[in-house]
Amino acid sequence: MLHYLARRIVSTLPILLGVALVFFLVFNLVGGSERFLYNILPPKGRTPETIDQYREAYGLDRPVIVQFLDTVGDMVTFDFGRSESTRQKVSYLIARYVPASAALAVPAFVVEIALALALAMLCARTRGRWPDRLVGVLSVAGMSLPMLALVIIGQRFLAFEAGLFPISGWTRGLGAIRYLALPWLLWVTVSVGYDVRFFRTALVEEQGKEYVRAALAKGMPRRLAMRRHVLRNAMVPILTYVVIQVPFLLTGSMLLERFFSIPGIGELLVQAILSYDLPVMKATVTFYTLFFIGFSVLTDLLYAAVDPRVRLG
Amino acid sequence: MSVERDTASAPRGGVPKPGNAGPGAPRSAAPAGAARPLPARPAGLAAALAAEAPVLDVRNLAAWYFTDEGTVKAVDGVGFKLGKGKTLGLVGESGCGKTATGLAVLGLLPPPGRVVRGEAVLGRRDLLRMPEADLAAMRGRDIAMIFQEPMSALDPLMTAGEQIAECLEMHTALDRRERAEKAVELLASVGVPEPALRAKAWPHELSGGMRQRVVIAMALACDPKVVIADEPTTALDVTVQAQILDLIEDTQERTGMGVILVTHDLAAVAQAADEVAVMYAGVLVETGPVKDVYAHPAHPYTKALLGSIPVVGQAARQLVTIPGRVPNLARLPSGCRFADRCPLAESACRAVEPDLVDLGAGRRVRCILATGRAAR
Amino acid sequence: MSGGIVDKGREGGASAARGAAAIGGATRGRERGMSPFRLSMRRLARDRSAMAAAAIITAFIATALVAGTGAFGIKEAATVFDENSLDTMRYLPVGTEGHVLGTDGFGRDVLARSIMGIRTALYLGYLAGLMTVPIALLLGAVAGWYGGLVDDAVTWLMSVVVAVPGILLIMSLIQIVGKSFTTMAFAFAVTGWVGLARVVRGAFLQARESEYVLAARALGAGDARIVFRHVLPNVFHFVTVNFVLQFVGVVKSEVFLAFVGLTLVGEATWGSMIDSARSEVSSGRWQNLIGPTLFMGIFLMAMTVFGDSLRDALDPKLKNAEEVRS
Amino acid sequence: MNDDGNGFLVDARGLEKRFPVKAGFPRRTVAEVRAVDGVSFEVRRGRTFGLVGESGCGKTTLARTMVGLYRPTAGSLFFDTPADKVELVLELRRKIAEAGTVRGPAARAELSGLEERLEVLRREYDVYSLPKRKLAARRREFQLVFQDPWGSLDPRMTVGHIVGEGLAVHGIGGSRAERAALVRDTLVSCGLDPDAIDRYPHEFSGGQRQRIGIARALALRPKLLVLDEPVSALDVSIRVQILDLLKDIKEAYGLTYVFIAHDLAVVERVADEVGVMYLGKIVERAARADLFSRRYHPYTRALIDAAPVPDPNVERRRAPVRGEPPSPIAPPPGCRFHPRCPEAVERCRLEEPPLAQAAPGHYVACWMRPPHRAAPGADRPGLAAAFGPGPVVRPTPAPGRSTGRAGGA
Repeated sequence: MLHYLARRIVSTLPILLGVALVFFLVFNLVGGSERFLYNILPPKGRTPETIDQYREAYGLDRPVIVQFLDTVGDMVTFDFGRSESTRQKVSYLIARYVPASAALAVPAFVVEIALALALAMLCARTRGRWPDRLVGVLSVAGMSLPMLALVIIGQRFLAFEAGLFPISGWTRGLGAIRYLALPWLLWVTVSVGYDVRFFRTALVEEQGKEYVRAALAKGMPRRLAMRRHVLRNAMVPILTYVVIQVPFLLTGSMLLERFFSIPGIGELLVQAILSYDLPVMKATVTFYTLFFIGFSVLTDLLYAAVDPRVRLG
Repeated sequence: MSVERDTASAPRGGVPKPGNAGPGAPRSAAPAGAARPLPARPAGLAAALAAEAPVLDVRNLAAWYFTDEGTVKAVDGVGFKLGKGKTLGLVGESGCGKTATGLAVLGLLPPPGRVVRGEAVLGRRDLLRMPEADLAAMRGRDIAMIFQEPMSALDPLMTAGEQIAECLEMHTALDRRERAEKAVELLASVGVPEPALRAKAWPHELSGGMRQRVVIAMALACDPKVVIADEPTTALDVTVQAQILDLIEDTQERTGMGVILVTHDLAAVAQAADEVAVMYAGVLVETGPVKDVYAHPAHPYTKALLGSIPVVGQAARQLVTIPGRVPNLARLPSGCRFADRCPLAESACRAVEPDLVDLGAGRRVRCILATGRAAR
Repeated sequence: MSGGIVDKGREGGASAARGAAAIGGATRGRERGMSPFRLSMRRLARDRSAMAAAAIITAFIATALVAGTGAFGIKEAATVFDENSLDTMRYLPVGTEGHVLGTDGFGRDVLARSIMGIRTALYLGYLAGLMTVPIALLLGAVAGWYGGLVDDAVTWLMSVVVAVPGILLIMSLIQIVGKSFTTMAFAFAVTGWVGLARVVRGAFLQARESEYVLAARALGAGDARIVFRHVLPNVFHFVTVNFVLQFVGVVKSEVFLAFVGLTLVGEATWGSMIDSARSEVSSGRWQNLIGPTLFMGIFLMAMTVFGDSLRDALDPKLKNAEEVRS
Repeated sequence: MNDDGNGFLVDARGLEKRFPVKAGFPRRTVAEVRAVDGVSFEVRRGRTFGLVGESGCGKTTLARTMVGLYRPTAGSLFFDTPADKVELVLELRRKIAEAGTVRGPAARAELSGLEERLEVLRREYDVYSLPKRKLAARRREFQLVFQDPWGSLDPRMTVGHIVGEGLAVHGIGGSRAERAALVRDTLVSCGLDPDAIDRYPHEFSGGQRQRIGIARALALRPKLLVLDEPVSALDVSIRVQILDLLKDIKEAYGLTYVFIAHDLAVVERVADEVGVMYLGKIVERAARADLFSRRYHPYTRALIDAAPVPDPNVERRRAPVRGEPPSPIAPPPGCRFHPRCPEAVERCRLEEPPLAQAAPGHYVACWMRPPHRAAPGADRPGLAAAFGPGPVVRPTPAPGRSTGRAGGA
């Protein structure tokens, strides 16, 4: 098991290297170019001297290889220096902003997946009848509406008009739930449609398998067969899907955090983008990438736990 | 019992439309207008003759698939009786409806297939008109199934032992440990070497023959009265086929279960079955004791089929060629379904579909040429 | 299945011919058979919700095309500031005569702008698809067909692209090249090709081992012939369905980009309209939200429904996987 | 049948095909599937060589290797090669092997000379050593018919394109119209309506699809057809049609067949010579009548005994052997059949028996059979009674096993 984990982690190294290459391309080669810096520096600072200073400050004037190794080094040590705008250490910033993001994304994501699974089970069981069709129509509708519009409408009606939730804001500790409730609700509403459709397909396909029929032939009630055989076997495609969704958590949290003034990584990234705060951008994106890769490794372990055909070691 | 009016009694139009009821419901939704054969058995002499009541009595069963391309009448009026401890060979080529018959009896026909009429009486209860929960309680305990592809019939995420134990879990009060022990016993009884070890094995770790033994152990776990074996040997090698047929025969001797051997292999039926029912394009064309039917096949299809099998050591014998192919079940020809391939067909064969006529001695045949015009 | 072909046996050929006549019925004679593609299209044509969706999509496209020519003054109403309304009448509410969906802060007609938004959506979605498909096809095909090191390299590239948050690539590309619809489409293509490429790779891997490809090889057919004659036609439906799905994704992503301030200011895009509604709803002005959301919702719903039906029609295995077992 | 005395069309020598099993990160070969493990046989012109075996014995791999779909790990396939050239090649090989043991510069020079000569011959005659273009051109001479009539036809091509593809590839038939005429001809020869040319595979039944598959191979007018289980995916009533068709076109086009099947009864009907395969090896090979009457190898015997007889009056024999064929990844040491063999002795576990001549033209790989031991019928009369009469005499049907029954229809 440990051996497998170690090997699996080693196997992510080439991918990490590739990611470093992408970052290097985006941030150093392009991000360090004259035209680019000219574009993003504040108007009054747009002199050749300030650009040179900027470059020097971030080592963008050094040989390409050194810059690349720097990028790799930054990623490995997770040390990206200080924020351009607040002069705080980036690692400190990340550490400070992670909890809010986690508080928003983790429960929302878990509820989203769980709810989607429940609905998909309902659909698979009532295939072709009205509950299935209703959920299907609602899913398509949910998928087709822009998240931003739903967020605006939700905030306006549920928070402002009805006063069910605070309009926006943040606090430390458990009190944050008050502020998170509406974003959670919106998150789940917006994303559950995709999931239901995918899960339903996976479940329906599994449902038609011969071993499900064999289980029924043993006298197993359909509900139990659904849980024990269909759901478990559908877990492999479902897990794969869940991993693929992880990078999109960033998009979701960027929008919701900004909108509801939640001090999370997404908000940090938006601010960094708007002010072209290079160290913070690098750090945030690296954080997400590492998170994603870690999650993939974890999922591989889960595969092995679910499916005996996936061999460990 | 002279003529069992099997198919002719079902009006073509009196079928519930697809879609107005879910796949689970319509088992009981046979058209009110459809005249079914009287369920009451003839009293007196006939009853005395039928000394032993059949364990499974299937009458006038019809199971259709309602597809976008049309209604596929996979099973269109099939009836047979299975005696206690007997084996009935249900033979036919692919697409003749033999598998659908087995699934319909168990209520496991996948959508868009549905049972549109008929009865399957097991222990005085009609399986086709039973609430789902009651049927579930009977499946596995009273009537079980052996599946064709042992690999796909086993859940890849569960050990062999667990899957056998599931059947016990449904129908017995045994606790987890007792079930596991019983599963090992069952594995031993189906001839799996090192059963305790194999009980912990995953399906992908087992060989084809071992898997089929596990599937059989699954079916036998609760000593069912009837086992429907759907092509249990087709996916296996010849040398392993013989082992599996041995196993089914031995088990039957031990437990006295009735077996429906669904197969395309006439040789397997010859050697393992007491009775044979030959299906063609959704209907039975000939039934009777195996020895009689094989010695003197009455239906031209049975005759041709028997003549088309190559046998080792008989290479000099000219094989019979059956021209053409099985008709499309969504667009059946009028008259006898075999007429277009039958070397003896006359114009009368294409006019009216013949009934399944009793020839005496337990034999029935659906052919006007075999029964003579007088019998109609 | 309908065969008018005489399955001639050695004996009883005549009766077999009769049989074929009876079975084949109307399809006999010297007539071309139906290709699987035509069968799919026939299935699609029979699907009522698909046809309804197709009608909506057609109507949207037609409207956008007509509006683009400047007919009915839609283009003008969508872009030209209303000098008169600049001070007092800036926002006309929904339901105003002459402006069914009201006007925005510059006196531009929201309905007209929403219609012009279709053009943007179509342009973006189409362009992104047009750029994605060749990338995905090429990389997926090469990986699946050659396997080995090539496959490893492509798989590695896919893992990297998936691991980097797409939004980063999109945003940086737009920052680098400058805001334009072409850049946006390209950015979507760069991040969006992986899904299709994976499917294509799988299809090629499978096709490489399929018996009909082996058969073509046994006949002596070369790689090019096999790929273009036998394998590519069989990934066609993945491409089509993916195109539709990506279209939906791109149109939705544009809204997000507008939110981050990366869409084209001044152009009539649904994203920028909804984004400006963000600050307007607090003062009770809903037109910029209602218009584009309605248009986008209906359009994308139609696309999704059509995409589903298309997939079912092109690949009946999915829908009727367990059909007819007897 | 018609032995025209033209000698061998196919001469396979020591064919071997192994598939690597790759796993892990980075990927490496962790095991090998020894699908075909040293198979040699010859097929006379105009004859049918039948190959029988259970699943996993390597018969499909052998078929595909024979038509050049797989590159063998070792071995040569001489196709349509004069016998003297084959002999020459074999002799050269022997000499090279001998010369390899001798040291010294002279021997080395001789060795390289021999190798050069061998290489020239191989490049000329060994199918697998042919340069790519030559191989491509020769492909039309040997064609393969697949088992699965569903998977082997491209669903998106018309029958005309499927059958005509080989013609197009090899540039046969010049114009489109000529090619179409050729395709129609071939379709008719295969018992299909020539109008099928514009139809798609999904419009045909399994039997008709198999005819299309045969037509595709036949369109190139090959000399050899390798038939990989051509009837086992078909319904019983269709099988005879296809077997008849194969017989007809064989006569009409002067074909030679390698007929692969798992069903002994079918092979007995079509083959002139039969090879029995077990786990990648041929364990018994003989003329048909010899093989079926002598049944030397215990495995052959088991296969014949296991085949059920469609006659309820014949008492079914109990399963003749235990267990199943082991995995070709890890074949057992010694004789590969020994774990299942009812006659296995110590030697079978340790030493692999060679394929040796047990009787004229009859080769067996078994320590318990001639030439290593006397035939079982000779010293064990009980067995002879149980397994049928001794050599040469054709088996007479057991009493009660009615032969002519149900014959005519």
